[in-house]
Amino acid sequence: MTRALISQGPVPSAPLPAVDMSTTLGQLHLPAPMLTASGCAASGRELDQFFDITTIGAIVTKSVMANPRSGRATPRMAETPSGMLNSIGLQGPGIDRFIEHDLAWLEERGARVIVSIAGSTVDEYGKLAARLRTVRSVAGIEINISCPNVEDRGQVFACRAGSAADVVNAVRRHSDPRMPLFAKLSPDVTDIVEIVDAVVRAGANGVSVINTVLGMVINTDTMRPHLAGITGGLSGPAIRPVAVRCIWQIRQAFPQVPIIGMGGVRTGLDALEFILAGANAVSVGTSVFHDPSAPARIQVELQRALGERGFTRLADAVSHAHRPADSRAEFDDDIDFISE
Amino acid sequence: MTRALISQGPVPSAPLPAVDMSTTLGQLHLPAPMLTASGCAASGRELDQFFDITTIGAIVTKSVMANPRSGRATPRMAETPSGMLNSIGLQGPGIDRFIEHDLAWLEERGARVIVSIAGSTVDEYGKLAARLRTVRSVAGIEINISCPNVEDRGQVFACRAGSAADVVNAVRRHSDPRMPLFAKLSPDVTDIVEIVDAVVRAGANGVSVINTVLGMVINTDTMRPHLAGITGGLSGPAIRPVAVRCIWQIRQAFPQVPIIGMGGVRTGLDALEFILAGANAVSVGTSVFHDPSAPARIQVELQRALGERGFTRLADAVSHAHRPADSRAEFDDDIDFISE
Amino acid sequence: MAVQVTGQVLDIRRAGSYHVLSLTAPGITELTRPGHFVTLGIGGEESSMLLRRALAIHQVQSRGVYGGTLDIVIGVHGKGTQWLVDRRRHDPIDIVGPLGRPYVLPKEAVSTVLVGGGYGSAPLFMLAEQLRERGCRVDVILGAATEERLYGALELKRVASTLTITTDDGSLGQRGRVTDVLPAIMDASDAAVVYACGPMPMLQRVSAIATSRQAYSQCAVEEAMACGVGVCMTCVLPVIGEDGVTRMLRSCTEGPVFRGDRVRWADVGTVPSDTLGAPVGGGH
Amino acid sequence: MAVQVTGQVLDIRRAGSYHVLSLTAPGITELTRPGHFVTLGIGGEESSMLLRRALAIHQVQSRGVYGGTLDIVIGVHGKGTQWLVDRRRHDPIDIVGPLGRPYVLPKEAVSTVLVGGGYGSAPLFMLAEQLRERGCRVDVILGAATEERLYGALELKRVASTLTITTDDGSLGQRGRVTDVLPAIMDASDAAVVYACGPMPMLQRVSAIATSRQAYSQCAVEEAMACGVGVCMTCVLPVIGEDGVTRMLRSCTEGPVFRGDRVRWADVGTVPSDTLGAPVGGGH
Ligand SMILES: Cc1cc2nc3c(=O)[nH]c(=O)nc-3n(C[C@H](O)[C@H](O)[C@H](O)COP(=O)(O)OP(=O)(O)OC[C@H]3O[C@@H](n4cnc5c(N)ncnc54)[C@H](O)[C@@H]3O)c2cc1C
Ligand SMILES: Cc1cc2nc3c(=O)[nH]c(=O)nc-3n(C[C@H](O)[C@H](O)[C@H](O)COP(=O)(O)OP(=O)(O)OC[C@H]3O[C@@H](n4cnc5c(N)ncnc54)[C@H](O)[C@@H]3O)c2cc1C
Ligand SMILES: Cc1cc2nc3c(=O)[nH]c(=O)nc-3n(C[C@H](O)[C@H](O)[C@H](O)COP(=O)(O)O)c2cc1C
Ligand SMILES: Cc1cc2nc3c(=O)[nH]c(=O)nc-3n(C[C@H](O)[C@H](O)[C@H](O)COP(=O)(O)O)c2cc1C
Ligand code: FES
Ligand code: FES
Repeated sequence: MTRALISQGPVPSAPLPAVDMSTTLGQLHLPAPMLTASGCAASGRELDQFFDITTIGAIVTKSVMANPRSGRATPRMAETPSGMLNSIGLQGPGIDRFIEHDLAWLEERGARVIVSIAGSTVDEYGKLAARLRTVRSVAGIEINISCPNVEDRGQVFACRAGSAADVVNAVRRHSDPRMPLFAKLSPDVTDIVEIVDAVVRAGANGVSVINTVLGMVINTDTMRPHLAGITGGLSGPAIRPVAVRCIWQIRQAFPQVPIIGMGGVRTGLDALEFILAGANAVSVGTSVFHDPSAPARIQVELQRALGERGFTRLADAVSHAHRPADSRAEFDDDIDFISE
Repeated sequence: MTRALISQGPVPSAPLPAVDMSTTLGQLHLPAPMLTASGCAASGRELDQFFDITTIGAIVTKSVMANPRSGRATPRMAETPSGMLNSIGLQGPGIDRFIEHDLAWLEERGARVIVSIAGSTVDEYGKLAARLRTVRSVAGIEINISCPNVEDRGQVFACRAGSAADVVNAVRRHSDPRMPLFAKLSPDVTDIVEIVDAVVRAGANGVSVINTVLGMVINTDTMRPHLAGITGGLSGPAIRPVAVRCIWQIRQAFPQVPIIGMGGVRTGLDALEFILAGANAVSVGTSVFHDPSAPARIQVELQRALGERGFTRLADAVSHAHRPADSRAEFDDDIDFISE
Repeated sequence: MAVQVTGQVLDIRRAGSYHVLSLTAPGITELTRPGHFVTLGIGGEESSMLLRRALAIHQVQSRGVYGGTLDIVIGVHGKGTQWLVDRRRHDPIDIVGPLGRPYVLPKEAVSTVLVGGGYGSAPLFMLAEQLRERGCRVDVILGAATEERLYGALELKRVASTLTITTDDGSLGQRGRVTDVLPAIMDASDAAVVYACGPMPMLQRVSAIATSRQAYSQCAVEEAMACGVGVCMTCVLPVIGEDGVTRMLRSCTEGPVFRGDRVRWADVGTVPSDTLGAPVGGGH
Repeated sequence: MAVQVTGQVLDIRRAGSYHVLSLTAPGITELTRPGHFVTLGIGGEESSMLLRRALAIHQVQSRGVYGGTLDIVIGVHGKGTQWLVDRRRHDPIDIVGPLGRPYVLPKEAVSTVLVGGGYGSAPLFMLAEQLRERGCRVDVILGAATEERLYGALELKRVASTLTITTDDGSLGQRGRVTDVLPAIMDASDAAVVYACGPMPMLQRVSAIATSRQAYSQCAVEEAMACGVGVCMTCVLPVIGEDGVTRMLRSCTEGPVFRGDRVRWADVGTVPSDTLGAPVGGGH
């Protein structure tokens, strides 16, 4: 029964162990590892009533496009087992109003901000980057390349190494050279390592994985697709093993590339799993809908979990699951066998 | 509370509506649409104590290889939110003992059988097909191409159109020309329609979708991958929206290709969802572990759901969600608005 | 301002085909105004149901030993509402609220008509009381498919100037719909505002009737919500702004109560082509 | 032969750090033999926990008003066992059983030693009774980390010829491990069979001690199981067959009770290279 209290917010029950929670994503240094996932926190304002948004690593804002955008028709979501589908269609105010309204508020509030951008053409991405160049308060840019390319039969940029690289290239060219850029990748590809290779070569400083998995629900009453957009993106704990696998594969192939991990993180142990697999920072998306204080709560739970495992620095836990096997320590024949 | 009784087995509470449940998969006619998913029912014997295995469409047997195979080390599984990961490594007795022991029993028992085969080389698939040519009781062959190709750096056959087609080609050449062949596809590809195109051209009579989604779990106690095999296959309701999407995409592209659908089916309404999306038959995998009578129970629930929706033939419901929009019937302004 | 608290089930009782759930909700009740809603976490920690369920706040008691309690009226719809009505006394429930924009109350003591469809009567109780406190005339119309799907007629009768009931099957009150009787009731009291809560098609007609009589309408809509707090953009519908521009507004934060004449009822479920940022050509 | 039934919680009570759950289980109890186990569905219909949990059958009562009831002893391990111990009287639970191969009983009235680690004592009660009925001498050794992790010492004392207790911390009985006392107890009774249930390392040593004394050992193992009925191949361990060939055997259907001298204890968790069909070179 008392276990349900875990969702009560970030109030720790015992003193928190001293753990240096700061993290480094290439040139970007953050005092804490938890971020909001793009599209699951708007621009942070609504969540600020549930937890102090300056205590987490950064707010990653909803992907913004060049112009205002209505998004898709409803229904835009469906609940699925341990997950949900969404098909929002990138509703948003457009970059100008976003800067004036949302970014200004975030700056005043003192939150660190990673701005997520999205485009329908390579050119649009470039323009967005150029526009953001004038704004001081941007700590980093997340390039959401899981968008249909209107110039290529709606092919999603993230699904081909070439188009993914084109987008990153355009953003790199129009951004301040010191601006940290993270390419946000789709798991719906045959070989995610190949895509990472392409975006890193094109100038991404790191990657964000994973975006949603393409899914669909048929409404058994209307006997038609439930979402107005027909297909949608699957998110939530259901896809967590897919996210962990992607992070692991990328870390195996690229020991140094900064990784922002996301996909179904709900608890501090989930976040730890991502960090052990190779994530340098962890975003919380769908779990915010379940528990609006999730990012702050998870950050506290993570700190506790790290302390319990003897870590004094979060950075030491990053990629720890890749360490070489040490059979002696783990298969010790002399362990206390009646531990039950 | 009484809802929990749903898992009590296939005993119907009210008389079943009369629905012709037979289905057609190319040349293969089955009296009923529910199958067991390969690897989740062994060869049917163990489940026969929970339901009469001759009442469902067919038993799809665990993928068999040419030689006996030990499978991987343990742990071979991890529970995940609304799903599980497995990494069995195709443990099995080899084709000879399988024919003598398992197929013989199934034949005597009077069950319809689809034999799933797996190989490490294109040649192995061909040999398996040739060996099965001598066996009378095989109603169809499911070609599990989600196996690493030892001749191509462990690349999974199903992940490239070329290697997928090579396997199907080999099986086609060595099989009786009338033997129905189903290529079992992996969802872990950028474009599943391209793979379907390749396997159908290579001689598959239909496709089975989906095999498991590649995933991973890190054990936060040992801080290492939980599975001995490191990565594993994600199955269960968590992946259902991915399965529905794959079936939908394939049916959109190929109005006639027979589809065996699977991935997280737990109830009759789930099965209906697959059928509406385009599946001609539906396999039940992981749900069997939750409820060993699931295939028969779901078949009864499906029949009831079809009857409630006015269907007298299952065949009429196949692909029904693709029917052209009929706005009048659905957005009738004159509906009874206080229906609550 | 909304808060997140762990409440406790105080009581759960049947009322016709509905259930009334009483919860402790310290910190929420004090802030509640008529038309606010809460979202409840469903199924416990290991639930496969990730999304919270939105429910209108029916009544609040701010004082007492429990330091603030609230009632909600639940019509079982699917597995989440089923789980809620299966709760027992003392079970914990995670509550977020109060959420949304409440009903706007008139500054003057005008005549009002309140229209509730099914469990849509739930938020009208607090509203009726507060309107009466302001000296407003309050005529209430409740409608449902059948008698047992009416909620709270007796209690509302006490606070209302008149209560009119309609049922589709005539099992109680007048056979027909709330909108059959609304025009006459509005005319009789010369109503200036109509407050409504119920299914979308009802709201659409109520709003049209009010507008045709130069009255305001305040309609509480019910759109599927993933977050309930304004961060996900799932709960939108096309609404015309003061500037005459149609936007897809979030019903969780910019609603659930909207001015009826602003909502493009006929276009709900679509993105009208003149919406700000609407897809051009092939769509998004 | 196993069946699937919906049982009901009759009672749930604490015993040290364990919980004893009594369930109605019509149709299962009649078939149960010592060493059998059941699997229970967890979390209800909308649970995110898909897999059933395996639990040894502790006691069965075949007659009585409930038409067959069974007891299981639960040590809370994670979220599934936590859910089980949170059940209340009359809650339904989906049960499959009896499953697995039970302990093999000796044909003659030989001396036996029963060794239980922690909740591993649970299946030994029925076993002890049936061995006594056959005229066997039954010496029992129970061990645990600490006193409260011992289960059922008092009850077992009644049926055992001798009962020896060890705890790692010396809080009850002898400080140390069951295997510290096993040799002397075997020697005293000239034991022909050792029956054991407990953690893998304990089973490994019990088996080695028994073998070194030319006694049989019957060990109930605990491997993670996805299906519990033999269809998934997750629960395997390397076991040497009568033909001398090592195979990966399913502990749910070919176990959970194995002859201790057949199990390759040191290799559990691996596939020894001489296993039938073991990977050659790069692995599977
Ligand atoms: C602002 C608001 C106030 C509401 N007030 C009440 C109330 O006072 N009493 C009451 O009984 N119900 C009310 N509802 C409707 C209630 O939220 C749904 O009946 C409930 O979410 C259904 O959940 P379920 O799990 O039972 O159904 P399912 O169909 O299994 O739910 C699946 C998903 O769809 C969503 N969903 C399904 N139907 C609706 C719906 N009608 N509205 C919104 N989301 C839906 C669910 O939230 C869930 O995410 C209100 C809804 C909103 C938006
Ligand atoms: C044949 C057999 C008999 C058993 N008898 C008993 C008994 O009498 N009393 C008792 O308390 N426990 C018994 N266990 C262990 C019991 O099954 C686990 O403690 C339980 O499955 C843990 O579930 P959880 O959700 O609490 O833990 P979690 O760690 O959350 O479980 C996650 C997954 O791992 C599996 N798992 C975790 N630990 C074990 C384990 N030790 N053995 C098998 N599967 C595990 C779970 O079944 C589940 O699928 C037995 C196990 C087996 C195989
Ligand atoms: C409602 C919703 C909206 C989303 N919008 C965006 C978006 O605008 N840009 C983006 O890059 N990702 C978006 N995502 C994806 C999330 O940022 C995240 O990658 C994904 O949901 C997996 O994480 P989660 O399981 O924690 O939600 C959205 C996800 C959801 C559920
Ligand atoms: C334990 C386990 C073993 C499996 N073994 C096989 C196999 O041998 N061959 C195969 O084609 N698919 C195998 N699968 C995949 C299933 O047949 C099925 O495609 C997948 O699990 C999705 O369906 P489900 O969610 O209903 O389980 C296995 C799945 C599981 C869980
Ligand atoms: S429900 Fe998320 S924005 Fe309204
Ligand atoms: S648990 Fe499935 S075969 Fe043993």
